[in-house]
Amino acid sequence: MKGLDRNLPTWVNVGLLPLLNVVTALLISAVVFWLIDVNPLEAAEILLYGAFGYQEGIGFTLYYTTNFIFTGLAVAIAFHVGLFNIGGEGQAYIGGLGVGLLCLALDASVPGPVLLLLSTLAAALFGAAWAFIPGWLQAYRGSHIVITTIMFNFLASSLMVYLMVNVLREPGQMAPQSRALAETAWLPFMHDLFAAIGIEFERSPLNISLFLALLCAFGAWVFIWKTKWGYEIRTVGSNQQAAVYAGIKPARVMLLAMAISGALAGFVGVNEINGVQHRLLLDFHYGYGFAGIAVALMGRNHPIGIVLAALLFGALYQGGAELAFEMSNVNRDIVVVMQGLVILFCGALEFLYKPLIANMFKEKTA
Amino acid sequence: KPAVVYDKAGKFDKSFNEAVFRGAEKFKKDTGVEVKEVEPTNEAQVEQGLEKLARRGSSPIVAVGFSQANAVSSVSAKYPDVQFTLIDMVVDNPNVHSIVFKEHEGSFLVGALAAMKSATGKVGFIGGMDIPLIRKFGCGFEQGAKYENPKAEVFTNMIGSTGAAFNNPGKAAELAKSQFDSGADVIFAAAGSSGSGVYQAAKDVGKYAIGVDSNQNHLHPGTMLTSMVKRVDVAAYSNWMAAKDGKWEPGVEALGLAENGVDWALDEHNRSLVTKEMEEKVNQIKADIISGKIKVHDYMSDNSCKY
Amino acid sequence: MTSNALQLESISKRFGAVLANSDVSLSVEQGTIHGVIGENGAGKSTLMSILYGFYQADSGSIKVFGKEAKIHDSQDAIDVGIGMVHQHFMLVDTFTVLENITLGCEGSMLLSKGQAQAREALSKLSREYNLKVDPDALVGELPVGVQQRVEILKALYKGAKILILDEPTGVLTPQETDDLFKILLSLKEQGVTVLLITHKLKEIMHVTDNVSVMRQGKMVAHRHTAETNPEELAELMVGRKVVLQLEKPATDAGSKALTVSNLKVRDAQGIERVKGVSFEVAAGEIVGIAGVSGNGQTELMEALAGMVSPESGEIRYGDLLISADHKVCPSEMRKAGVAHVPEDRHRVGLVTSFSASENAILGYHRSSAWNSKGVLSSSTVGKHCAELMADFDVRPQDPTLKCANFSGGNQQKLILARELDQTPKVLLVGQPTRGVDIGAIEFIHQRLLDMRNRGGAILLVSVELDEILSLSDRIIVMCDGRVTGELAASEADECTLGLMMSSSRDINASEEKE
Amino acid sequence: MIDTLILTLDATMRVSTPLIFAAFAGMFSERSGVVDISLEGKMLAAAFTAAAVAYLTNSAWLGLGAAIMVSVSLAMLHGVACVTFRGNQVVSGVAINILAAGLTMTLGLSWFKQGGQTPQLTDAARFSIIEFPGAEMMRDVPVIGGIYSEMLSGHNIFVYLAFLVVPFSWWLLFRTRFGLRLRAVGENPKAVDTAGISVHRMRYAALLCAGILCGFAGAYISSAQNAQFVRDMTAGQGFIALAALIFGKWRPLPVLGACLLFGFLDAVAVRLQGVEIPGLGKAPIQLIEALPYILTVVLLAGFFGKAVAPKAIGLPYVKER
Ligand SMILES: Nc1ncnc2c1ncn2[C@@H]1O[C@H](COP(=O)(O)OP(=O)(O)OP(=O)(O)O)[C@@H](O)[C@H]1O
Ligand SMILES: Nc1ncnc2c1ncn2[C@@H]1O[C@H](COP(=O)(O)OP(=O)(O)OP(=O)(O)O)[C@@H](O)[C@H]1O
Ligand SMILES: [Mg+2]
Ligand SMILES: [Mg+2]
Repeated sequence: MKGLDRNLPTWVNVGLLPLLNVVTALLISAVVFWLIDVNPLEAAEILLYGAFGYQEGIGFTLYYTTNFIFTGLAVAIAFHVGLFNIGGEGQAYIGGLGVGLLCLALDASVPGPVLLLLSTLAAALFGAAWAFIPGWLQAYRGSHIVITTIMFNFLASSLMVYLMVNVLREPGQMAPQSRALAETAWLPFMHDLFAAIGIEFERSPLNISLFLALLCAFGAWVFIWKTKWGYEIRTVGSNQQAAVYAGIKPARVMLLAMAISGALAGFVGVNEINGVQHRLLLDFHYGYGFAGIAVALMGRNHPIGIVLAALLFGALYQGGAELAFEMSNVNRDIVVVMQGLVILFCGALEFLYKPLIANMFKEKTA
Repeated sequence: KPAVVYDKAGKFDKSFNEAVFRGAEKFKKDTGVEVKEVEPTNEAQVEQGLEKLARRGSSPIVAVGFSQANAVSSVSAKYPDVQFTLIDMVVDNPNVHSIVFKEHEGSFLVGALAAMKSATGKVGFIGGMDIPLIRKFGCGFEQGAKYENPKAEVFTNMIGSTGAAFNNPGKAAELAKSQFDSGADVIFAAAGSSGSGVYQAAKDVGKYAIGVDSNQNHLHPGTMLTSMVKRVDVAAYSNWMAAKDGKWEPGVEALGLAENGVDWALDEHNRSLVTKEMEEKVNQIKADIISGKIKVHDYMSDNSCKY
Repeated sequence: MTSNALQLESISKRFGAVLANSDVSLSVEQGTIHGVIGENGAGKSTLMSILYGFYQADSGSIKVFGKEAKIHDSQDAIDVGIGMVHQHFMLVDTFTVLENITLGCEGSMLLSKGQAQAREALSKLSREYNLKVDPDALVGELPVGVQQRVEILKALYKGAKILILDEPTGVLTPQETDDLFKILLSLKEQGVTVLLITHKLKEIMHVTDNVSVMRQGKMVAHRHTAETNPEELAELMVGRKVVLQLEKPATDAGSKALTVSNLKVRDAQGIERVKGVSFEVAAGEIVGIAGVSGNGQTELMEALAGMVSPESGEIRYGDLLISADHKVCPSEMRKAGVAHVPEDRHRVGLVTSFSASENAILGYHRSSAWNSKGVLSSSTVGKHCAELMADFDVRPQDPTLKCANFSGGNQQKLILARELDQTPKVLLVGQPTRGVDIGAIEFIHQRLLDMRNRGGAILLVSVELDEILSLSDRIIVMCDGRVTGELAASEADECTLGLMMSSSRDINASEEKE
Repeated sequence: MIDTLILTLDATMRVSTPLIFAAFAGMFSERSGVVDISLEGKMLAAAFTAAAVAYLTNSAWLGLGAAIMVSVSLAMLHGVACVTFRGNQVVSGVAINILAAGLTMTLGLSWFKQGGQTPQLTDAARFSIIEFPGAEMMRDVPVIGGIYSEMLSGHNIFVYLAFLVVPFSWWLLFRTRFGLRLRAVGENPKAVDTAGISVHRMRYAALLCAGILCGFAGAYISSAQNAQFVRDMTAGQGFIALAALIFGKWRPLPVLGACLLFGFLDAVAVRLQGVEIPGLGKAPIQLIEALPYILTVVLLAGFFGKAVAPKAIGLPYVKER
């Protein structure tokens, strides 16, 4: 296809093309809506209102955004070292397990701030461990990381169910979930924080782990582009032979990147367990890991882009829920379709419009 | 303004969510009143849905499934004027009506019937996801079979350990075939959508299967021995009706055989499979359970199936 | 006799800002060997790619055997009888010779039928042109020379009457080169027309009938080979008289900076590439390693640079010891004052997707000069890079520009600047002027000599004998992983070196059979 | 004991069938250099289509045909994304998987109003079991009878087809012009291009084969193994097939072996459930369920020999250097 090789201005590559892709994904979603007898315009309106139209909606949107920032960053960091981590799903799950185990063990004895700090560390540690093994297998045994991380997603599921059903379940409780955590293990909700300074904000699951997510995004930016470790990660990701030449050990750097990637995904556990659910339960992680791939791709693996893409996905999730709530013939799976379309057009077909745009530029300059 | 919040399996789970859905449909048909439905996809949306409904003045709000207990307990506390009905779990708030079912009693009945029908003395149970609720079904079934035939052998299998186990008829069919191969000739499936695999397998080899939750006898007349019905639809329906008539009351309702909350299904589709003698015997057992002569152990009471 | 096999009329081709071919015309007589020469980037490969349908010319026409030909893809080229042997072989390593040759013209739907015929046709071709290959050998296991033969056979099998060879001798031993030329001559006898692209004037003089010279995308001259000489051709290529005389003041060889004893190295596939090599390099001395590429120089350099660890033997830089038991990482080497300019700059020496300034610290990125608490100061790095660029005249002088956008010569200068900036005690440098234009060659050579004159030790690996001869104080010849000769530069000439470079071939061949 | 083994092998045949179809689909695709993690999605979409169309037309064969068409369309979408537009092959695969999951549910719900399931298929709309002649009579003959009547006889047509796909694929890949070119494209696309063959066309052809085979796999799952479509009913088999493909080193016989191994494990796991393992007690279902995944990880960790992928796999072909 002509034009795919042409160099285009940065604003086209990171601005115009992704925008066109999102628009295409949404247009095709509109067709799907139309297919199931839903007026796409009406749907769009409800979706937008649900996502940004009122405080609770915004709260939910940002709450989802928090998770997507974590998993999006996770995918991006691995991507920079040249690995495809599609195990964010499992790492988030196990990260939450870390939080849960720690809090269940210590919430009676350790004061709040320390407990929260420890449980954040536990999330990172558990998530990192779950990414480390596939990372190690890739770096030292050459097993395909895409396959192993998928397998580890399944394994995380089995492990969690085993623990929840047989070990951690609250006695007498029907649902496979642990006892509620003591309030010392709760992260402050945003609406409570606002209330404390006298602003009324509707209740939503949004809690201060959003700040952790933004901090992570900033940290990831510094780490990847401003530190020697990030430099090494990018070197390994771009050219392994050059990395060896530069005295970098690719296997170690890969492990480092995978561990960080897993830790970031593990933070989903902080948002979910410390922030929202306040107990350990099944499937709190569901879907965030896979969506993280799309978030990272759309964000061009750059933290700023990831935060924006995470916001888009957060809005899609919350707006989609609103849509399903308001329109009786819209079911919740439509959101999955939209998500698939966004991944398809923003990820796999990211160059769809490049030849076209490249041609337009040629005409202009010629 | 009646409403319902399904659990994460969705309203078409071929199981109790779907039963509630049927109750809602019937209610709509009978009264012409819309029932607002919410299908959450994750934990956060459960509470979001309940709260949104409560805020908009829906009442009573039926919350389906034990996993909504936490959400119901916190939302009901915040909206004391709204009536909540929780199915499959108990929440002790003044504006909550809790409905639980004695699935073990119904399972006991079909277990006994299975043992009567079995020529080999071997019967099977196939559960969906390995969670306490499903074990409760299995435990009741086993007791019933053993009650009828102390030498009966009961095979117990679970399809899987995640929610996906309720959507895996292929695996269910394999498990069923494996049990049939080992000599079982009646299998009770408590596995949501996966159950269809078991029923199909039974039909393919000409052996018997027992349906669950709703009356599934019609699926394969001739090989569906019976169904253990759990009257969630009735419970939900009568709940909305009660509210409509101003008779809604909080409290705990435990529906067993006595209350017609669980039962076994006998209709034209399985009439030919159940002899008069068997029918009488099952009904006798039913009466004995109701009268307390037969004690059915509830798995949930001590998390084990020792009886 | 004078009919033209190929006639190109005013071909032009532009890549963005680069006019790779500008109004190029060329006639090639049937049944001759026609040489095309020119500097790097002169546009030779582009022209050939147009002929073979890889690129479309922006304008111009092509006539093959007098008939206008529209060549849109390789299939069109094959159809009009053009065959091409590429610089990088287009072979499937996991296929047999026969499968490779028949790929694209298998004869029938079923392989078995077509291949039986192909086998026959092939043995006939082999006989006619004296091209011996085992049709059932796996291509990946064949030596390069034989692989090249497979490429030629492939083209002939497809009915090529015109054969294009793009820099075919770069990877061959002198022996293999001789064989190739014999083949080319016998092809000519059979009426095949050969277009030969090469940088080596000797080869042009040796086999071609006619020669065309390209410069900066233009065809600047055509000559009958018999009526020209290397000096004239060189001048035509560069556009001015070429004088490459270096001032090389005598220095006293200082203390030993590098000692290698009985070094053996295996490559990633586990094949022994360096088979027991010993030598020394003293401070203030340039030691050149001559040899055809692929004879273990790459692996030797990698081991010396700490990129792979030796199988056995020892490497000593002053106090720093490297051996199989004592592995040393390239970063430690850099700390010990050993700098390394790798021979393959694209794959090893640079991260082409990084900016120039990021590349300017590759390998030194942990240096405290621009690190504080793990954070790299981009302003310091940028300033550093700007200095390097100014010093080495890297153009364009823009530290933020992506490395891929620098020309090969400028990339090379950037690497040299980076490595020499650390005033290393020892410099390992491979192919320092490969793909670099004449002006830059002069500059680079001068810098290397400067380092030597300051008392640095340099180990130079190059396939260009001229470069070795003009720079080195001492020359070591490597062939098949062994040192086959060592002599002072003053005693060396191309002839003796060439002999040494191929000498141990036969001995090794018999050894390997044991 | 022997009987149990025969029955387990019988189950292995059934369980391996979709794996074989899918793994060979992956073989065509990946041998041509295109990574295909969308096997799962293609199977799922095909399963849905097969059940839906079979229900509506009351013909299993029409269902199969439609399933193949849908699966092929998804394969072509994959091609457009990563052959023509050089998109990332893994991402394209992920997108197709998610899209298939969402679309089957959305359309299923809106068309059949049964919670995304298709209605139960009648026998006519389903592929039925083929009994070999004399299978009933042979049943009581020890061992051979069991093997003949249980293991070999009494499967539906797909099971036999799957075992025919293996030699056929082998023949196609290694004995025909098409196969030679396809393998070459996966190893060195430039060599193919210079030989005057279109790399893109070969890759599309390979994806076409992959689409067709995934169509079979999906149709088998919903209209032969089962008698309806249920959400997410492929349950990760596409990924297991992919693992089998890698474990089998992209070669027909070893891949068949790997599929049978995974199928056998699954069949054994079904029979292992609830069985007391000496010293361990009853193995938790979660562990048994996780076994194939654990095994995959161990196998891929190269403890049983390292797999060498086709050289050009995952790389979009750029004609210009
Ligand atoms: N695909 C391309 N895109 C942009 N520019 C190109 C491309 N191919 C070649 N060029 C430019 O065209 C010019 C001619 O390149 P070409 O490869 O034909 O040179 P050459 O004479 O074969 O050189 P060498 O001796 O190094 O092989 C070079 O300056 C190069 O920059
Ligand atoms: N595909 C391409 N796209 C853009 N620019 C290119 C391309 N290929 C080559 N160039 C540009 O062409 C110039 C020379 O490239 P070329 O590869 O011919 O270098 P060289 O000096 O011949 O080095 P080498 O030693 O690698 O042959 C560089 O400026 C490079 O950026
Ligand atoms: Mg070049
Ligand atoms: Mg060239």
